[in-house]
Amino acid sequence: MSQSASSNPAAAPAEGHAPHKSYLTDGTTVRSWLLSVDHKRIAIMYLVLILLAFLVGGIFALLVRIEHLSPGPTIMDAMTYNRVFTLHGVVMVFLFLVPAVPSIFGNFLLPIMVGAKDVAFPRLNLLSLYLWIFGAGLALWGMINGGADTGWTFYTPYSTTTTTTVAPILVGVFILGMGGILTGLNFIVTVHTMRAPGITWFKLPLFVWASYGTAVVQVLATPVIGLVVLLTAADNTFHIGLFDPARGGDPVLFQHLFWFYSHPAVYIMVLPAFGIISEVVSAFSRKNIFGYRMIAYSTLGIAFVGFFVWGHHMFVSGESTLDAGIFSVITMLVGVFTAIKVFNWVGTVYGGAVDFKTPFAYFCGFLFFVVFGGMTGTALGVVSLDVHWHDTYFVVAHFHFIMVGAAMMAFLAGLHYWFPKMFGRMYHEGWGLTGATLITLGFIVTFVPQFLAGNYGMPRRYYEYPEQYQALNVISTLGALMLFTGFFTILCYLIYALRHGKLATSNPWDSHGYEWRTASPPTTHNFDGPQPFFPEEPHLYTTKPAPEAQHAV
Amino acid sequence: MDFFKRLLFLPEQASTFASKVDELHVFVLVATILASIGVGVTALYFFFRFRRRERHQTTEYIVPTVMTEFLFVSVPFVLFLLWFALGFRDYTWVQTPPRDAMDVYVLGKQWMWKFSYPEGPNGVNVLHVPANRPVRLLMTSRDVIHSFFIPAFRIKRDVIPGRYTDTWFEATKPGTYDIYCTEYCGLSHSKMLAKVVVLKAEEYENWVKEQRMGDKQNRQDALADTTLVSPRANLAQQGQRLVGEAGCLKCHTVDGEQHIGPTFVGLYGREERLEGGETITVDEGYITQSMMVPGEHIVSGFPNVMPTYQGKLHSMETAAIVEYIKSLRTRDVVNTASKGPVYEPVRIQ
Amino acid sequence: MDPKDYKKNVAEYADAAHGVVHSHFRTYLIVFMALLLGTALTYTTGRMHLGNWALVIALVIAFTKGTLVAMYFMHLAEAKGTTRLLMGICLLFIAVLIGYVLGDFGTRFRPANSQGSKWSDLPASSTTRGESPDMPRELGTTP
Amino acid sequence: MQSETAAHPPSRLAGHFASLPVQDNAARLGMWLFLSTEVLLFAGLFVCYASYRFLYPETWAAGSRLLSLPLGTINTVVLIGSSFTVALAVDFAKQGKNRLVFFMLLLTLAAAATFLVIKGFEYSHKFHAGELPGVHFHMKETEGLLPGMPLFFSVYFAATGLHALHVIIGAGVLTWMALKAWRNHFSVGNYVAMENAGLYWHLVDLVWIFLYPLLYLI
Repeated sequence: MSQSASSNPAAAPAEGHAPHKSYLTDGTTVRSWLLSVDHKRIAIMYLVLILLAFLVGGIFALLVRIEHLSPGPTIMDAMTYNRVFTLHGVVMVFLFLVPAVPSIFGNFLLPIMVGAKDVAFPRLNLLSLYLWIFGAGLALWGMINGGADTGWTFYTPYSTTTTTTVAPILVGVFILGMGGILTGLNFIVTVHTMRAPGITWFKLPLFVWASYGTAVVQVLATPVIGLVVLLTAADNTFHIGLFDPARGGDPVLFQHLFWFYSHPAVYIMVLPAFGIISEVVSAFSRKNIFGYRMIAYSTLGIAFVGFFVWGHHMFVSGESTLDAGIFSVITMLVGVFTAIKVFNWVGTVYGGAVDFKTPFAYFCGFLFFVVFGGMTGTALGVVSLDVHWHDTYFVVAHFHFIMVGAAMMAFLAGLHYWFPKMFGRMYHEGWGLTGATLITLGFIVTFVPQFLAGNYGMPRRYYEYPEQYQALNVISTLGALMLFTGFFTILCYLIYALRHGKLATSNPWDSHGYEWRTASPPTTHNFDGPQPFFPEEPHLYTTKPAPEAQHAV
Repeated sequence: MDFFKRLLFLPEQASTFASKVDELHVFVLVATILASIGVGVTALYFFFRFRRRERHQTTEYIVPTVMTEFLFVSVPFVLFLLWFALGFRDYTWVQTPPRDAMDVYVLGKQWMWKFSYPEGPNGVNVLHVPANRPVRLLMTSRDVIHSFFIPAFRIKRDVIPGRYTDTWFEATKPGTYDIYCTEYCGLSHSKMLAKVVVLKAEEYENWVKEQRMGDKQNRQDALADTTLVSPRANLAQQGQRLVGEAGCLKCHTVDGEQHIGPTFVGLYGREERLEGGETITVDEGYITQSMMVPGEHIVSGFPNVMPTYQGKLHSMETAAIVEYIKSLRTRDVVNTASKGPVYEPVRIQ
Repeated sequence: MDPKDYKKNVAEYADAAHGVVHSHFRTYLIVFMALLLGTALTYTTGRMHLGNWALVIALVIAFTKGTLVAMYFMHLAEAKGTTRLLMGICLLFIAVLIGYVLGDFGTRFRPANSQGSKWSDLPASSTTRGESPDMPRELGTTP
Repeated sequence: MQSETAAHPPSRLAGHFASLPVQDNAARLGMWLFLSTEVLLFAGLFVCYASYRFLYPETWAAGSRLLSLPLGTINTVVLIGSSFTVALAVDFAKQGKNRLVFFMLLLTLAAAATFLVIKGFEYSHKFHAGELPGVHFHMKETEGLLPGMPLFFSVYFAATGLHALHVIIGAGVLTWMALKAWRNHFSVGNYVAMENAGLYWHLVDLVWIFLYPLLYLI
């Protein structure tokens, strides 16, 4: 098998040539980037675009927060506010959170981590990038020309009767979904067929497991939302009335179909984040993963069970009591799976040798937030309590804990962990820790008051709010400003590091992950010569003792 | 308990459901806070205890025992199942209104709440209820989905167009509490606020009496406004009343028999042969014309005896009668007041 | 990929290289005939007013036909476990989705279903019947 | 290993794959994953169908009687036949008989065209009868005016429309394969493109096998 690669003339140039160029310098024309099928270049293009989308979404978020400084109108009118929060949701969910980790880190690292030279279908990979651009462009065009005011959930019949431009944004979401499907499909096929000799399923890095689980969810859930947004766009444009109660349609059916995707989508956002954390905690504790198989299985468990719990978004929608009960009890399982992961991460640190670098700092924040955000999520699955919390700021705070506190923190952890691998340079550690501190504190100040406001009864998507909520909102806005400062700091020192950072060695963290066994930055074909052979586990930091001599806790 | 409620910013507790659910509320949130702090502090201790002391420090290979794995799974599982069981118990309770509950009809529309009571009064954006008596809300919407939320009662239910949802509560403390719309419903979503006024039983009776004495015209307007059936069906219902009041039924029947004039049943959409020999399809225009200028097109075989209703019916009433006749297009179209918890309009004395 | 699959593949390719390819013509013909038969059968039973059984029978026949296409035309019968698992999961998800949704409609508060439907006791409003396209929509929203 | 790679032109093996069997397996698995997304795309429509049939059984029964059963049945037979010819085309591609592949694909394309023409007749009839979805619905017959009737036609048009779109895409793919066969592209061991195109076409057929009884018969 290993010989076959070398027998292919296209795969690797003959021995004795000049040292292979890194993927960053192998071709410097714009064309060599835009038409590149190299998974690493595609990942970098995704990185730039998705961070731009994050910036747009972040500005919308800041506008929302500033508007809430006073109970009445502050800086914009109601219509603008409604558009701004919708666009914040749409941009953050569909343009940032869903594609961020899979498209950037997944694309960059997954092939390297399985010892492959590229993903299985490189051209489809490039196509998915262009689908992202096209979908995002269409959605942005819709936002500029009117802008939807429906909330990112597009609930009918509001979304089918509103006069704002919903249809282009829905079609944009559909196209983004197609791009996501292609990425997921690529990952699944890559993991199944392209693992290097020696890498069995249970020797895969946990990030690969997480990306694999995510890809499965992405491939199986996205088509349903694709159909739903198309039908809603058709309803909005041609009034076919499938979800329009005035024509006998059932708006609750829309919610069922919508959440059948959008609940698993939450796991699309957070599962890869769990994968990053597993890598980071093992590398910086310099220790084997405490319960490797439990984490791997719980990843699949979350991916699978995630498809059976969507109804917990609909407890007050007129859904039947029986359905609500079933959905509620299955929701508890997701909590169990997540708890397993958390315990195993903490267990990994036990007996380790912790190097408190920036990625690990993010892991600390992550650990608090994922437990709190996760358990409030399970709490929201408790039917009677959800009646009070549903559609209040409690829900807003909960999912921001998961989306920002967990997914975003893990994204930043991954960005810092793999920054030397991606760009071959080191960022400044002191600034890194400063950024992490700002983000963590800013996050707490922003979202803890929102929990309290929600508990106090403040509904979400309110342009004006009763005065009793003002104090909490002002604190939250201050936190948002702090968070913004944190992101700005990170952006500055990372951009600085791109040019002026210290040159990185191929493995600056002394990590045993497979991706650290290539150059930093990697060459175009990841590994020079034939497909490499990886005999040992990626998270193993000592030679594995015989089973009877293992230290078990 | 009080301390925790203040710590968690729980709103005032003013219904039986609130007192039922608040303990679980506090239990769940305190467990969440303790667990996250517990995990976090353990982790921080580990970070400190197992910090890297030298550059090439090696570590031991540590794996969980079966017992540890079992604990990892079972402890959260049992805790969450407990949450579920307690939560589901209370949920079924709040989903099943007691039989002796008093009904109030709630209509959400952009951007106001209307409340009507079977026994008479109604109100916009203010809901009056007696304390210590179960009140069932039957709710529907005129346009898009709204959600009816009283934080002090801990109840919430979506209000959906074209169908009815219900919820109930039993207020325990007289006072005034906020009602919010929590399902995003457009421009003035955040202004779709209302109040619920909880009165003592006798005060409530007085209030009802006062309302009944209120001027009839007001209530008739309210009737046209607050009706919960779709506006079209309602128009037909008004038409049904009007054909009696205006005297149409002296000459026209609604049971299919031909009388002095053509029967209304199946009239709409029918091809009619006129006196002059030509045919005409009965549509809205023709029916209206027949009311206003009856002699213009006489259906052959019927005498030209119908008086004009020009000036006697205003345009809404004409439209209502047309709608009623349209609703009689086939025999099997149901046009009677619906059974079940459909809203019956305020009775006019 | 697993070494086992790999060996199987190599064997298959070696076969192919030596021109040992088995034609499936007979199988296909039989399946084709069976599909036509199924179509005729479902046409006939569809014509006989069988009430509630009509749906069951039609679905059983459709599933049989679908299975034949998938198993023989699409070679799912010889496919790898992953592929079959994938298709199984798809079917499971569809079943779960339909099951939950119908379960919701069937067991929720009856008036919370569409007016005029079998699961609601309320009569339909005229627009649901599609009576009057000229009727101004009540659902105008933005001012 | 070396011998297999030598048996095929090296250009077919992409640089990042270890060997041809791996590459073909990846293509196959990729196709099946894609098919699963298609299945779930249609699943959404089947859920809409199931929901509204559950809510309005009489309307659905009445609605299916408004469709033309003969045309639907002919279309079913046509699609099943095209599935058969595609299966044969794949079989011939496996044996490297390019002429027969081309011929079979021509038959299939003819069947696809027939299907679309018949569908077009059905649609135009529906347009005239006013049996259109949603606001455009303006049927005259009184027996059809049951609650939820516009929904039946919304589901009908959405399902058959989406399916017809797939027929068109599938026909495009098969045309491409026919061109490949014309150029003697397929050979023993090099047929995975045809196989995947065939899989897609079978899926289109599979969806119709379910749509036919659901829409036309019950």
